[in-house]
Amino acid sequence: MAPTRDEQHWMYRNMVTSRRFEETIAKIYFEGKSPAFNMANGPIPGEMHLSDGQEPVAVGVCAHLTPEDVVTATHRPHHRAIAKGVDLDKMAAEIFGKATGLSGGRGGHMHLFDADVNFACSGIIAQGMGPAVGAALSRKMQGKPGVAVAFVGEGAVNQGGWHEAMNLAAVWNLPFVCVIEDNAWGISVAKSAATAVPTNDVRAAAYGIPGERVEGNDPFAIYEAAGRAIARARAGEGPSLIEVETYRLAGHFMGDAEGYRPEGEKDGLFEKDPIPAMRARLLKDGAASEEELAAIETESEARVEKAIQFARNSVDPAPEDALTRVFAA
Amino acid sequence: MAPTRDEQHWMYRNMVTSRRFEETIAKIYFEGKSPAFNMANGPIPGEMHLSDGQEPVAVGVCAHLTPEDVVTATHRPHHRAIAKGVDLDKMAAEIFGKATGLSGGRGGHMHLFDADVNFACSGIIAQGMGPAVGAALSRKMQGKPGVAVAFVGEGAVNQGGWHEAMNLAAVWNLPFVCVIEDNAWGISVAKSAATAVPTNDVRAAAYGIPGERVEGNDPFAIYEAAGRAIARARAGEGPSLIEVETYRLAGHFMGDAEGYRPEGEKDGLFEKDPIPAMRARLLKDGAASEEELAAIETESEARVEKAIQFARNSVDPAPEDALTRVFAA
Amino acid sequence: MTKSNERKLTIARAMAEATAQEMRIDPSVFVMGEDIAALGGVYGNTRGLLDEFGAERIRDTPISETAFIGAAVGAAQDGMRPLVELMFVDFFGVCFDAIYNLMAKNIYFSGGNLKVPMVLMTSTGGGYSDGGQHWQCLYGTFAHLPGMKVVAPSNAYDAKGLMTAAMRDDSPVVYMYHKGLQGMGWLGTEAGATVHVPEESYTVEIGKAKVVREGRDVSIVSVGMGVHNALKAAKKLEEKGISAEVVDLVSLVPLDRETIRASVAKTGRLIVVDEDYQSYGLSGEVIASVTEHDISVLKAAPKRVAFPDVPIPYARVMEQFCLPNPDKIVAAWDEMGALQPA
Amino acid sequence: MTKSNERKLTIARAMAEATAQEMRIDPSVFVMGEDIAALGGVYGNTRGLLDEFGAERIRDTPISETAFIGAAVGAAQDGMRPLVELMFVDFFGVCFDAIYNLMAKNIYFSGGNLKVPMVLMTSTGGGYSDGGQHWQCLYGTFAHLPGMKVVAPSNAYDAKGLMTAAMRDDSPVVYMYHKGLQGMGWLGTEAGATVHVPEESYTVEIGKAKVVREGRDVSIVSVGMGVHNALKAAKKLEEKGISAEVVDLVSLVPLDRETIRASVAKTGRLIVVDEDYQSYGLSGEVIASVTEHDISVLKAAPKRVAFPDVPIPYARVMEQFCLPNPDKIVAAWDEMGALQPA
Ligand SMILES: Cc1ncc(C[n+]2csc(CCOP(=O)(O)OP(=O)(O)O)c2C)c(N)n1
Ligand SMILES: Cc1ncc(C[n+]2csc(CCOP(=O)(O)OP(=O)(O)O)c2C)c(N)n1
Ligand SMILES: [Mg+2]
Ligand SMILES: [Mg+2]
Repeated sequence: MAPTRDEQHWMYRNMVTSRRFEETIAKIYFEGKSPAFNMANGPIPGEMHLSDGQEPVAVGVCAHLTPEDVVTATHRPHHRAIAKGVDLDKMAAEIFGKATGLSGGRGGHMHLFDADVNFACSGIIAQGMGPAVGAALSRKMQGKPGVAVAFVGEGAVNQGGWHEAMNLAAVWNLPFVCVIEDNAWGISVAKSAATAVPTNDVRAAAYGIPGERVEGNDPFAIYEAAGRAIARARAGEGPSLIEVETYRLAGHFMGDAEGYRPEGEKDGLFEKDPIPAMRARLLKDGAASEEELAAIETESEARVEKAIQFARNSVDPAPEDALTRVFAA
Repeated sequence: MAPTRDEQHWMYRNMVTSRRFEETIAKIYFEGKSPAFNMANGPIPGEMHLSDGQEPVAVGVCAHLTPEDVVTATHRPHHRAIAKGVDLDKMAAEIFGKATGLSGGRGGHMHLFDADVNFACSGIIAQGMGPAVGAALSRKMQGKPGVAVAFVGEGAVNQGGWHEAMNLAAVWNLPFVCVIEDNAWGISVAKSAATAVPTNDVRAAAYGIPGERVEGNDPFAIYEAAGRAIARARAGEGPSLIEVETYRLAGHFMGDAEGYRPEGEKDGLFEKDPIPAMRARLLKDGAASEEELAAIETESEARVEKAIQFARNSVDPAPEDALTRVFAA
Repeated sequence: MTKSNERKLTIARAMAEATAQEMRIDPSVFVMGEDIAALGGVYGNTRGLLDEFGAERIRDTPISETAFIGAAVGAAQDGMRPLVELMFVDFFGVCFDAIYNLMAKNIYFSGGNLKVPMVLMTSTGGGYSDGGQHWQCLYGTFAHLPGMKVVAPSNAYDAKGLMTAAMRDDSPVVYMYHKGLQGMGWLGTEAGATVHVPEESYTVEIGKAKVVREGRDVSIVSVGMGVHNALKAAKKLEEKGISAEVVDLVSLVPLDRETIRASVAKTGRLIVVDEDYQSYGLSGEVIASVTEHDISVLKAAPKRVAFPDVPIPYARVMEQFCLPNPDKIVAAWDEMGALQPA
Repeated sequence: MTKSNERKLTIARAMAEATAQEMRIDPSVFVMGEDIAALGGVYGNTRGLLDEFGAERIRDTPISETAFIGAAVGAAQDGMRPLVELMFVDFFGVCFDAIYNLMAKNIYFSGGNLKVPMVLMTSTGGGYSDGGQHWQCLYGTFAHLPGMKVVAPSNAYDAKGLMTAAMRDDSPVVYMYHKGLQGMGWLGTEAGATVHVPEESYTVEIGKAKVVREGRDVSIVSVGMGVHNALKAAKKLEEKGISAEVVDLVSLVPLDRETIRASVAKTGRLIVVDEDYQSYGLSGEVIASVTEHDISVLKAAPKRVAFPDVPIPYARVMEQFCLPNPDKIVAAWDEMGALQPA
């Protein structure tokens, strides 16, 4: 089932928003960090993991989700958060460590939590899996609608927690989908050096559930595979697993020189940038006019601009508020 | 490849030794524990997990191993220890908590370590996997002969550590075999309630390695499957996985009333006791005479008797020796 | 002091009763863990629940602690109130990320926008020769890390009230029960733990210590099984004419430093009894909490009677050598006398 | 005091140098962990090793800490001497069983018949806004549990010598290096950690603390980054005419209580500085170690300057509010004065 025209526009819009957001973040990230690059400095301190190139996965999956559905993400959360509908102003403010941020600056870039749209993260590899499975269990027990999707990297699939959660979701037949973003690298370690099988869709057999592999970082193909898996979950038919080939256009984190990449690999990737590709395709298919695309782009940029301004203009948290919100109010 | 006549005798001898050993342990375990059953009392305190019924797995696998090969076992270690050639006197003394035990009483029944035959345990589910894989790595790196076998229960296969170790062994192509003893139960939880697939051999596909399932708790079939896997490992062709259907004739631990078992299940099991079955088969096949079998039985009993006497006659450790051997000498 | 209308319960039954009462009034409560359904929990604390509430709400799990504790976090964030069991605290090593990095921190990471109303119950302690991977206490390990409340009842009354309080708390609570206090005969059991328990539901405040015996000469501070050792030691000391006060911490987090300090301010002497490993744990924290506050109240150097810094040995004679007991507490008093400043 | 022939190294380079020197003389040494080969370790401590020793001995692993740390235990028991990296100490929650139940206990469980000569190196600490799952210290967590030696260098000289000593030890050693001391500019770095390091191989004794600054009025005891904060505070106190002694613990297990006690016996006052969470950890243990030994030496109640018992906040202002720093140490001194017994 192909995405509708509206869905295609939605997907393009969210891809562009995510990219513009990260481009802006990337620029600001270097403020205060020169001449000497020191992560601790500037308006956006700490590690920064960008998702440039991986946007198709987020939008292809989240096109099927509503706010009541649950998503968990990883250390690389922006594209997923944006596609899931996390408040962009508060998200930007969180990344700036401001009082108006999603958690008032307590969480930061790797810990984006938005209860309004059921979005959560963990910076520990594969540790978004358990909570997503638990949310799926909760919906099933409460008889409430909603599926849970855990996004993980291909490197996470070798982590014990991944396996346990897949088995649990399967044995309890929960409305859960695991989406593996295979960007071929776990920091500097190539998938082939870490994973005993070439593609992780075959690992679905270990849980008696459907597994699919989507090649080519293609938003439409992702949309279709995700649609099948999510429909299955909604129908009470249990979990599935999807592995998507995608590309990490940025380094693992900002500051990563990527000396470990084989010569030339990176250049090839930029040619496959999914955003221009989707743009061209929408035009070619007649799914959007140049004007419509330009409007989407302008609107996305404006949204990003607004969020960044909101973040910049927000105040710092009171230092001593560090001691609050450890326990529920 | 079927076991030779000698191997068949060896297998029967070790099955009988294990069974007699455990029968004796079981009897002594209740000494000092009546009228009120209190685990802490008697010459053998603590939890006690017997392997009655599972002996075929240990002997079918260990028939292919030499002392230089490495075995790791679990909370249910006796049959594997005996088949691997762990010193029975010291093992009995360890279970009695005596100074002459394998570790001078520090380890106990769930922590049998015999460096002479490369045997180790962990009482934590699936945590024998990593050390076995590491031993396999060590042999490969040192260019020394030897394979490593990790025995686990079917319940352990749902533990994250199991998955990680399988992947690591496969991606590094190590001389490792995982043997899953499927006794259908993890304490009171049936395999079907815990494991998303009916048989775990299919999980080999997740690591791109061979997986086999052996039905019927048949020592000969186990011998053959293990022979293939171990030969493969010795030849440098990498790891494999074998799941063996077996039966837990005892409770999970001594004192377990097994109220969770479906009515009548247990009776059926006793009819399938593998020791009388193997005895009958050896006679039928002409692989052993009644006299030979009787001799094996007498000899096994004597060996057990001697070990138990050794244990009983040994002295307690000095209490303050609890504080020693924390670090290497 | 036994009254005829007293209803004595074991801790195991008190825990199960509190759970059942909450489950009756709150459909969002459910229980999950290994062997908690048909078996009723290895330590009896979920006995009877499967029959009353069925397999949907009393869920046996695979041996997958990372997954099911992580799942409890996700369910708790989604409106449920899971009571989840880690069968032995010793197994925390296979699943601690789900506990200390998810369960304990997600409220904070969400800036308080999420609640994580879950209880992690886990068995601790021993002294029944279960060896080095099966009867640690690990109080210090759990109490050291922020974001979890930690309770450890010494008797059935507190066990029931703490369980109810924990289940009603919107923050994660680690509920550490002691195997030797459960009232399971096969583990040996401390008779003093089986006490009168009211039938109706009630709570015991989390974060409040109790003076369970008043005294003048020394404060013996402990938790769980240690409280019973302390009470026995106090009797022995009484025979020598020494009046010992016993403080049951009840909760490790929040730690009720006021009650500890008030007791020591009165007695001038402190002995901490801890079945957990001695260094970097509970015993050091209690001593530091007193001494950093005011050293002038102390008439002697404080003492600890704790498990030495070695893995738990299996052999009974070694194991008992390591465990705290009343005699060691009395001996600590004796040494303390000698160390009194002139 | 800089001599012209001094060869200053960062801790990262000192660690790599020690490792390379051991690998040259001992073929059983190998390194494994995530991103330790081509990348040279996220914190630079394995840089250059892949080129010299190749991918067999410098092994990148899958993201499978339980498996590869467990594998290191198995290899160590089988004649190898693995140096294994847990990239951030914060990740211990996914693999702690392999660490504390296998690595730390197998010597004991084997009654000393096995050696487990392995080093687990892991990055700790921060202050660079990496949030609540990426820069904990967890000193107390590791030091509380028996069977592992635990070291934490504050400078490159000790870093090299401790690494060599750890690699030669037949028992497991946890080697906790601090990100802020690594000499990686992108983390900001403490200049005082980059010191003269002899080219030749040498060892620094595990279990021996160092008095890194002599003083008369107060003992400031710390480890890792805290030592630099203590030294800076000592300078500030000097300006006020107060003479502070600084003790660098160097090792947390074994803990050199003698040196701590001797220092406090001399100065009569104790401030413990700890970047780890305050309660149930290092700060309490140091205070208890002093006070249980002899309270008469103390002229004032001991003080701690530690990370409060909250998850680590991301926002810089909150983060810095929580971190120990020289000013807080000076403030502790000031408060201490007021608390002096009459
Ligand atoms: C348990 C754990 N181990 C290691 C890390 C450090 N780490 C952060 S990201 C990363 C690589 C993850 O690779 P992948 O899952 O493919 O995700 P990607 O970064 O490619 O999005 C690693 C090893 C971690 N956060 N958690
Ligand atoms: C990590 C962990 N979780 C739980 C346990 C408690 N436990 C001990 S044995 C057991 C059942 C194991 O089942 P299986 O792996 O099938 O082995 P079996 O007992 O049948 O031999 C459980 C849950 C444990 N020892 N370790
Ligand atoms: Mg990746
Ligand atoms: Mg089983």
